[in-house]
Amino acid sequence: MSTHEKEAGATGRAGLLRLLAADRMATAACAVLLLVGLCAVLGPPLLGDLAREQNLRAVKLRPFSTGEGWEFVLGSDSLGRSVLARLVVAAGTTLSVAVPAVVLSLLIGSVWGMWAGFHRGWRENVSMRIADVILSFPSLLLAVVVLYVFDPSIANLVAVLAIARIPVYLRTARAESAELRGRLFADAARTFGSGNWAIVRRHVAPIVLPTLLTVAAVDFCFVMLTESSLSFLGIGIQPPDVSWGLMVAQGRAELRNAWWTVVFPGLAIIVTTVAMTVLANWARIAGDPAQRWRLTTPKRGRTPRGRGSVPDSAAPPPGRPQPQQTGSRERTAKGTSHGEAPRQEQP
Amino acid sequence: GAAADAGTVQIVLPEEPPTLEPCDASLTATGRVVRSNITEPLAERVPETGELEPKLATGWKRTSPTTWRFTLRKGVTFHDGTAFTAKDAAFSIDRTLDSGIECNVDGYVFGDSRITASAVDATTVEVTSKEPDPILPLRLSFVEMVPTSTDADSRVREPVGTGPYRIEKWNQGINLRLAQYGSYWGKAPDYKTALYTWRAEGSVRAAMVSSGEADVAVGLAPADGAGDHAVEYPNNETSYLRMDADKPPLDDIRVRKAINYAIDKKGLVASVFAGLGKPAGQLVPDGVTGYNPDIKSWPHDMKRAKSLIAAARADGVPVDTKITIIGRNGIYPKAAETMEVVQNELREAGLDVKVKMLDVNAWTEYLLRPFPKDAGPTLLQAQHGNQAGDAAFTMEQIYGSKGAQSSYGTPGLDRRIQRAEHAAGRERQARFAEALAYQSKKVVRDAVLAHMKSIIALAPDVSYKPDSASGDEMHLAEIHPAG
Amino acid sequence: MPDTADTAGTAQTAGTADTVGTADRAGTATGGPLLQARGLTKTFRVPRSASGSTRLHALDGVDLTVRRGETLGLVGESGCGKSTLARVLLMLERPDAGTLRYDGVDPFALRGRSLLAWRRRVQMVFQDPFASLNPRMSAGELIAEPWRSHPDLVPRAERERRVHELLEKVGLRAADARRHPQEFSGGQRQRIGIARALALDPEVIVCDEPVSALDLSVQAQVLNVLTELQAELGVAYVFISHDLPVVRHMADRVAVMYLGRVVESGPAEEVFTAPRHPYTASLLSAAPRPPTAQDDGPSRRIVLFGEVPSPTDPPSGCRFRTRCWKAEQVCATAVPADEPAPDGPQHLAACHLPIQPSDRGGSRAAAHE
Amino acid sequence: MNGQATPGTAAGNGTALEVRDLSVELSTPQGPVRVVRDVGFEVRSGQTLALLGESGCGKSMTAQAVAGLLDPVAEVTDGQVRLQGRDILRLRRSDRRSLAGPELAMVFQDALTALNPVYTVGSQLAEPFRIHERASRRAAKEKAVELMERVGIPEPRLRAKAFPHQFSGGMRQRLLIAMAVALRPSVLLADEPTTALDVTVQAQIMELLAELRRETRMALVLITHDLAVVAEQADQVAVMYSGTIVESGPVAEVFAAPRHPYTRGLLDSVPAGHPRGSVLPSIQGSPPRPAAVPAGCAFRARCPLARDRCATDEPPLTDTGPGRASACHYWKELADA
Amino acid sequence: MLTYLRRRILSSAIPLLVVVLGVFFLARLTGDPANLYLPLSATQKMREAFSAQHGFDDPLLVQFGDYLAQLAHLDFGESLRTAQPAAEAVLRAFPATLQLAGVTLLLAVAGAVVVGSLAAYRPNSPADRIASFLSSTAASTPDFWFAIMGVLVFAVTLDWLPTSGTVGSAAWVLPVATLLIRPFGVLVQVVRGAMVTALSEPYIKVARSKGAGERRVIFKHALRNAGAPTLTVAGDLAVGLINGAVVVETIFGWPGIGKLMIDSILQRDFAVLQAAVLLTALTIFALNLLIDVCYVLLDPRVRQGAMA
Ligand SMILES: Nc1ncnc2c1ncn2[C@@H]1O[C@H](COP(=O)(O)OP(=O)(O)OP(=O)(O)O)[C@@H](O)[C@H]1O
Ligand SMILES: Nc1ncnc2c1ncn2[C@@H]1O[C@H](COP(=O)(O)OP(=O)(O)OP(=O)(O)O)[C@@H](O)[C@H]1O
Ligand SMILES: [Mg+2]
Ligand SMILES: [Mg+2]
Repeated sequence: MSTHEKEAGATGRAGLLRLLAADRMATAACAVLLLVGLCAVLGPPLLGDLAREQNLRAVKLRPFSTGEGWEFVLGSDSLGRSVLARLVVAAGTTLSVAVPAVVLSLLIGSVWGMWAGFHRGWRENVSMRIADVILSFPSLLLAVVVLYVFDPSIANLVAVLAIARIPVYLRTARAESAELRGRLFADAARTFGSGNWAIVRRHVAPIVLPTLLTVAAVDFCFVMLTESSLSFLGIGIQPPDVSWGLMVAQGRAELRNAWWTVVFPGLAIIVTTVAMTVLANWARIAGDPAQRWRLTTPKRGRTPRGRGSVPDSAAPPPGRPQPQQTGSRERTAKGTSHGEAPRQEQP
Repeated sequence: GAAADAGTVQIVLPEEPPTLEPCDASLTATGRVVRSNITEPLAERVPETGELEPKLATGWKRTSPTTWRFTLRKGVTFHDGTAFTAKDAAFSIDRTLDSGIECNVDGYVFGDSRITASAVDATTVEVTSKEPDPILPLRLSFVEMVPTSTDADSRVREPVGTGPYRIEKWNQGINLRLAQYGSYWGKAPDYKTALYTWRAEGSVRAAMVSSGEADVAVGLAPADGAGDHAVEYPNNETSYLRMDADKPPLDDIRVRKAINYAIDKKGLVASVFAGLGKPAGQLVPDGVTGYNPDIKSWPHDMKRAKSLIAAARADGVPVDTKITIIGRNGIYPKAAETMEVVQNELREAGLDVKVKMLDVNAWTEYLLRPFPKDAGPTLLQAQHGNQAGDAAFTMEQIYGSKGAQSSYGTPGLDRRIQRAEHAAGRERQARFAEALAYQSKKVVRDAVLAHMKSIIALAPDVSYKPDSASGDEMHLAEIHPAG
Repeated sequence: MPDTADTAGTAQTAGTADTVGTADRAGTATGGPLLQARGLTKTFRVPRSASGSTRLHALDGVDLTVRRGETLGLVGESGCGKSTLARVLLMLERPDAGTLRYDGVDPFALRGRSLLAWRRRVQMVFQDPFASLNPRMSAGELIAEPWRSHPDLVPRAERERRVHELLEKVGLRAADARRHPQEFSGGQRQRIGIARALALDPEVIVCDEPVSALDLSVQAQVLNVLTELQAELGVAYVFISHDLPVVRHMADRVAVMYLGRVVESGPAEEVFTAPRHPYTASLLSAAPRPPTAQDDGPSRRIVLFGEVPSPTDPPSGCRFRTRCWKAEQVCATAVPADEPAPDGPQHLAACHLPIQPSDRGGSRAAAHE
Repeated sequence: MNGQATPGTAAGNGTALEVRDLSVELSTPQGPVRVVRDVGFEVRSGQTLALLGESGCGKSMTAQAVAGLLDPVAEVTDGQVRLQGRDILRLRRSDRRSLAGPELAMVFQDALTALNPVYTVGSQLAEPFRIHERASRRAAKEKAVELMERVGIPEPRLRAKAFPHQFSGGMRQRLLIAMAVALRPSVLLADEPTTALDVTVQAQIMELLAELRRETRMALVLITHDLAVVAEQADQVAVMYSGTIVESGPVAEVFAAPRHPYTRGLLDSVPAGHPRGSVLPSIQGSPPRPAAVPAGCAFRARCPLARDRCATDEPPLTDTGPGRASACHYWKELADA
Repeated sequence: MLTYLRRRILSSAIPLLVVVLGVFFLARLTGDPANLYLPLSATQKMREAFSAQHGFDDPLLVQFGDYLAQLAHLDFGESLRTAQPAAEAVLRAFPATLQLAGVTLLLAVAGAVVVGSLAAYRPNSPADRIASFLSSTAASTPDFWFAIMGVLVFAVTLDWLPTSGTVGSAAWVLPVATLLIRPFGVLVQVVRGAMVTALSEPYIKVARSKGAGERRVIFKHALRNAGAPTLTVAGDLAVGLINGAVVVETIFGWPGIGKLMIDSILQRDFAVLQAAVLLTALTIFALNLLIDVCYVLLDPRVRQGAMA
């Protein structure tokens, strides 16, 4: 009884934390993201001035050289600013662009996609063609238009980035929801009189979103790099504000003689993205009760042998989804997930 | 590099010439391939001396205030075998200045001046301008000679010229090969062929020289890592910040002066430009007619800057108004960083400054009249290159109160410019120098930063001495195998 | 809420096996059948088949009556349209033709509130306990899900208690509310499905093969739950299964389907002991003898030859004729009408050449080779 | 189940498959779990052994262990599997692979997903010939068509070009059987071949298997939880509970007089034979999770006969008569009842 | 199938028109090209002449009408920058992009199939974990880093490869490698996921029970079933490649459509931009169609749905 009480408790917040702690990679990823978040929040007020402080007499200090003070452990850039401080401060700007952009495109794309996939028919067709249009439209043109027609600002930058990425989520969400709408549990919900949106919210979204989350994780990196290339047009981040993408792009010329001005921000992008990917994959598994067991690491001696009536039933083999025939020309649900999509036999 | 042995010099450019149309030769990308390699003008300016030297004309004479007469070289043939005559010369001038093809050179060197050319005899051309023009031959040195068979109504991509090289093959997007023209009138250059390629990334251009894939790489920045192959040369360009001197607080000369004092030009050149440049006090470099050796770069004096601003503030000048630096990415290496440095210094001096880095076209909106409305007081990051070597090409445009790139002018300055433009010879030099001095003392519309330098990378087996014109024209004939 | 309680009350008085057994066909005992379907037809668009047809006839003029508190067994082989019929009864599919009356009301005409109210009265237990429960939701959430669409039915504060009640009613424990479907065995999941169907206090539950995914000992548990609930709450069941002993155990009346049509219907005992349609007879004979069964059916097996015809190109006349050992000319030309059996007016068979009680022995011999 | 009682008569007497002390462990997050515990049985050529037991008791695991087709998470930890006297668990992988098909074949539980959806059934049926007989594509196809005809698929030549989803469940199951018997194996393991199907199709399939068995003297291990099928088809029965065999013997005898309370419970819960609508006897509770099998008798928590001893001593499978065995301390009470 | 194709092609016509329309009008919102094409000191008269010459002085709708009329005659206008027919520039650049994209995609898919399959073969094994980690790192590596480092290491320091250019097969190595890295990383993850799923399907066991060797099991039985998700993602990646590999084209001097498109946006070279977008949009639409057809070829179950 108590064992299963414990397991049931795994859905609670404490349980999730325990699950997280059990997966070393996910814990590390979480720590990385927490650190990034902390930098984003505390960085600008604490290190903002340091990050802007130029010293034209101490430019391009090598990293890890001692005697320059802690702020120069990662070296200094071509204006003699602390790379470390800039890295920390840039986290805030980076996140303030990338997170809204990714979240917006994720939200709009997934809601739209789920709606389109759920209703099928013309709504689906029109949506897919719109996605095609956006995909084949150069997003740079959009950026330039924004620059000319509107005020260049972070909000507009976010809008441009978000619009350009909507199709990715739209297509995935549509494919998944087209498949899910035919599932028996959606039918079951109909027999209670649930409306379409209620079904999408309760049954489609919780299954589609984790997959989209893994897509979003990889997209994060894409958005960060695109952001930097757009700042060259003059929309978005402007000096002395700084983002990782901008640091990477500006330092690009320095790769030969001051590698640290490029490599560290680049690493920041990679590490953050990888952490997000790892965490998204973890969340996908943790959010799926059928997969959750994978996350509990083996703990010897936990099996309560000899205990009387262990009420837990042997979990029967999982229901095998029947090949979907209707509408199967649509891309498979798992299709667009950029991560693993294990649907294995499991106890 | 294995390249030179085969009689080919390989040159890597930052971009492909959009066209080789000779009348667009004032476009850097076109000019540095075309000028004096494929086509030639009547006369050519020597960058070191500033003198005009005969090219396809052997001599010229001012026959009236508005008329010049050019005597043409004999025995010159075009690449198609036809002889170069006065008809061709007159045709070329008309085609450039008076046809529907919107020649870039037209706007660039001639502006509003209307000019007609006619062949007097086979070797004499007479050129008439509406207004007296003392530097007409200099202007004409930008007109490349093409045969009359050239299409007069539309641009040609691959011109026929008289130069030492003719176009052998242009694989668009990939490379451009020039071959020696056997019947060239002058001395045959060393290399049989020249192969141009283009790479947008500076570090790749530098790497190509390092790895022996190219003999000459153009337009490098210090960070591109050309190492031992790097050769620095002053490129005729001067970087400056243009101030909106009619908008508060920039309408107060104390603020403008403060800005000049606040910017540490020496430090900027030493660190951001990596020594590639020379702190400057005026828009034209040495060698240009009108250059004033007495104008020195403003000293870095933060205390003065602060006190000037304090004084202005005391007089009710709204020095707290937000000033926007309009920057242009890539205008010179580390453009954004430069503006960050400036911003930093101006803030220290007590001004509220923000930076906006734009792309070329958006930036051009701020550069040229009519300026965007509601922009507030701006400082425009700009750079000026005087290819022609005469301050006339600078002053009117940039400092005249109606100049296309001018944000502000004074009647006093206008008058001085006018007078200088009509003068010739020494007087011309003196008057322009005076106008420049007046600008820098009384008007202070700019914060001039530095006379810029550029880097060219040369493989060990070629020798070439870049000069101030090398950024805009690169004479293949001046490239020689080393040793 | 009060309205549901009322109907449930009426059902209770009417819903005993005895009354149903003797009640006449029109169901006059309680003033009309609870659910009545007439001529339900449903076709699906499918890829062009060999013969060029693009319509699959899943249901073809199905008549059905369910009375309060009774269990109607529905049997037939795979693909004959049982699930489709169930889905039509639940308004998950709209029939192409035919009428459906629920207490005299056509549910397809309902909109808005009245539709929502109707949804409460009819519920379904799905064939597949794996696919019909959203794996992301816990048992408690699953059972409470109907109330999210009918928030007035059970006050929010009451819900947890009510979930526990329902869980216990179907033989699970209150603590199970926090577990997820995959932590349950198939039988337990099916019970969650049943509890969920009960959450809205329905009058009819359509059970689509509720036990076919289960093994014997669990099957017995689930069947027991269903029987108890009927006795307790008076719900009526439409009990779909291809397992004849199970249907026989559960149903008051049975209807046998073949290729989208009901070929035989009547009181369970009559149909099972004296099948009149050859298909019913073959179905009964094909079932393996359970080890403990009394020997009351035909002892020799009728093995049908040939495949079930495709529902895209159903045979003309009697649908069963292609596999029927008794088929004659007339079977190909005329669609047989429902004929009552001589000994039971409620026992109907749609056959031109129904099996007479006398010729049962002979037909078996003929059928076997 | 003669072999169980009198070992040694094996090979000569046509024993096709003999399994001894087979144990299978699953590696799970909670550590290794034994899902099959010391299972042993024997089948003779031409005979049918039914492996009976409820869902999750380890029937499929046993069969897959015998066939060498366990998932990577599972592993045979102990025991022998003798095919025609050869212990195949000790063979090299490639040798073992060469037996798969011609000697030992398996029909899988789930006909709907056991065929590869993206290849024609013809090519899938031809695969055994391609692999083992190195037949040409054409020849293998030809044989595949013959096979399809053999298992009663109309118009086999045409249907060979069709894909699995174009077949009904019954037909797919027949295709799977055809594939398994393609090379006339001496032993066929059939894992719930008819559970997914309805009675008429089930009857057809059972008929087919019986025919094959008669013709090729194939030994059949039939896994099922359907008592009726066992009663009709099998010669011997072995009842599994929670990973181990709890009772075995000739079908008729076991069904007539079960000697294990679990068998007894199963037989009781068949609806037929109980009055309509009556409460069916059922075994209370559910089997223990494989990861938490209690000490002593695994069935004890649900057993009407359970006493103290059951909590401590695990009852071994002991002979209870000629060819019969039971793993209950108190089997005698049942036998006497 | 044919009706399906016809319907798809027809239904793509309107979006294509939308793209053309959108690019046309949006491009014209981005400022006056005269600033870029005339010298800084150009006079107002010259500006007017410029506008008149290129038809920019007409009302927008008239301009669009003219453009459509031109299009109907397959005239895509003339480049402002090079004074060449826009179609010529675009058609010159496009094959270069297609070749590069094709080779890259081929390698990425092939590589990802091998690596992803092997990783999926033993899920959670050390090899799998390493593959997963490396692939997600690869998927988030800034490509120009990789490019410039590649040039420095392989061309300058080691002198194994040319720095850039398009001449000779060695010149392909660095551009392809740069372009490959992200798609490869993404695809490995997708293939791995799909293969884990496919390898756990019952038909895999059936294949083994027939005596099939592991290679046959993985690459014949499982792989094709893992095809659909791989195809979807590969398709999305291909769209990105068709839209141009700007970084690679810029750094390695690869004369492709991506840089052409960016340049034409930055240079307000409307005709070239329009032609380039039209061509890439056409290609993308065709690609999507091709992918749908591939689904059908890959999975017969889809065939049925597609033709219904
Ligand atoms: N949505 C659909 N589209 C096309 N055909 C369908 C659809 N739903 C059902 N069918 C077909 O209708 C027929 C009847 O199907 P139905 O599911 O009602 O059968 P069933 O009697 O419930 O079978 P089973 O015992 O296998 O559950 C079958 O041939 C099936 O293939
Ligand atoms: N891949 C797996 N990973 C973990 N546990 C598994 C796996 N496969 C099976 N099991 C567990 O092993 C036990 C035995 O499973 P097995 O498939 O042999 O049962 P079975 O008797 O065949 O059941 P059924 O009648 O449902 O087919 C079950 O408890 C099952 O949950
Ligand atoms: Mg059904
Ligand atoms: Mg099994």
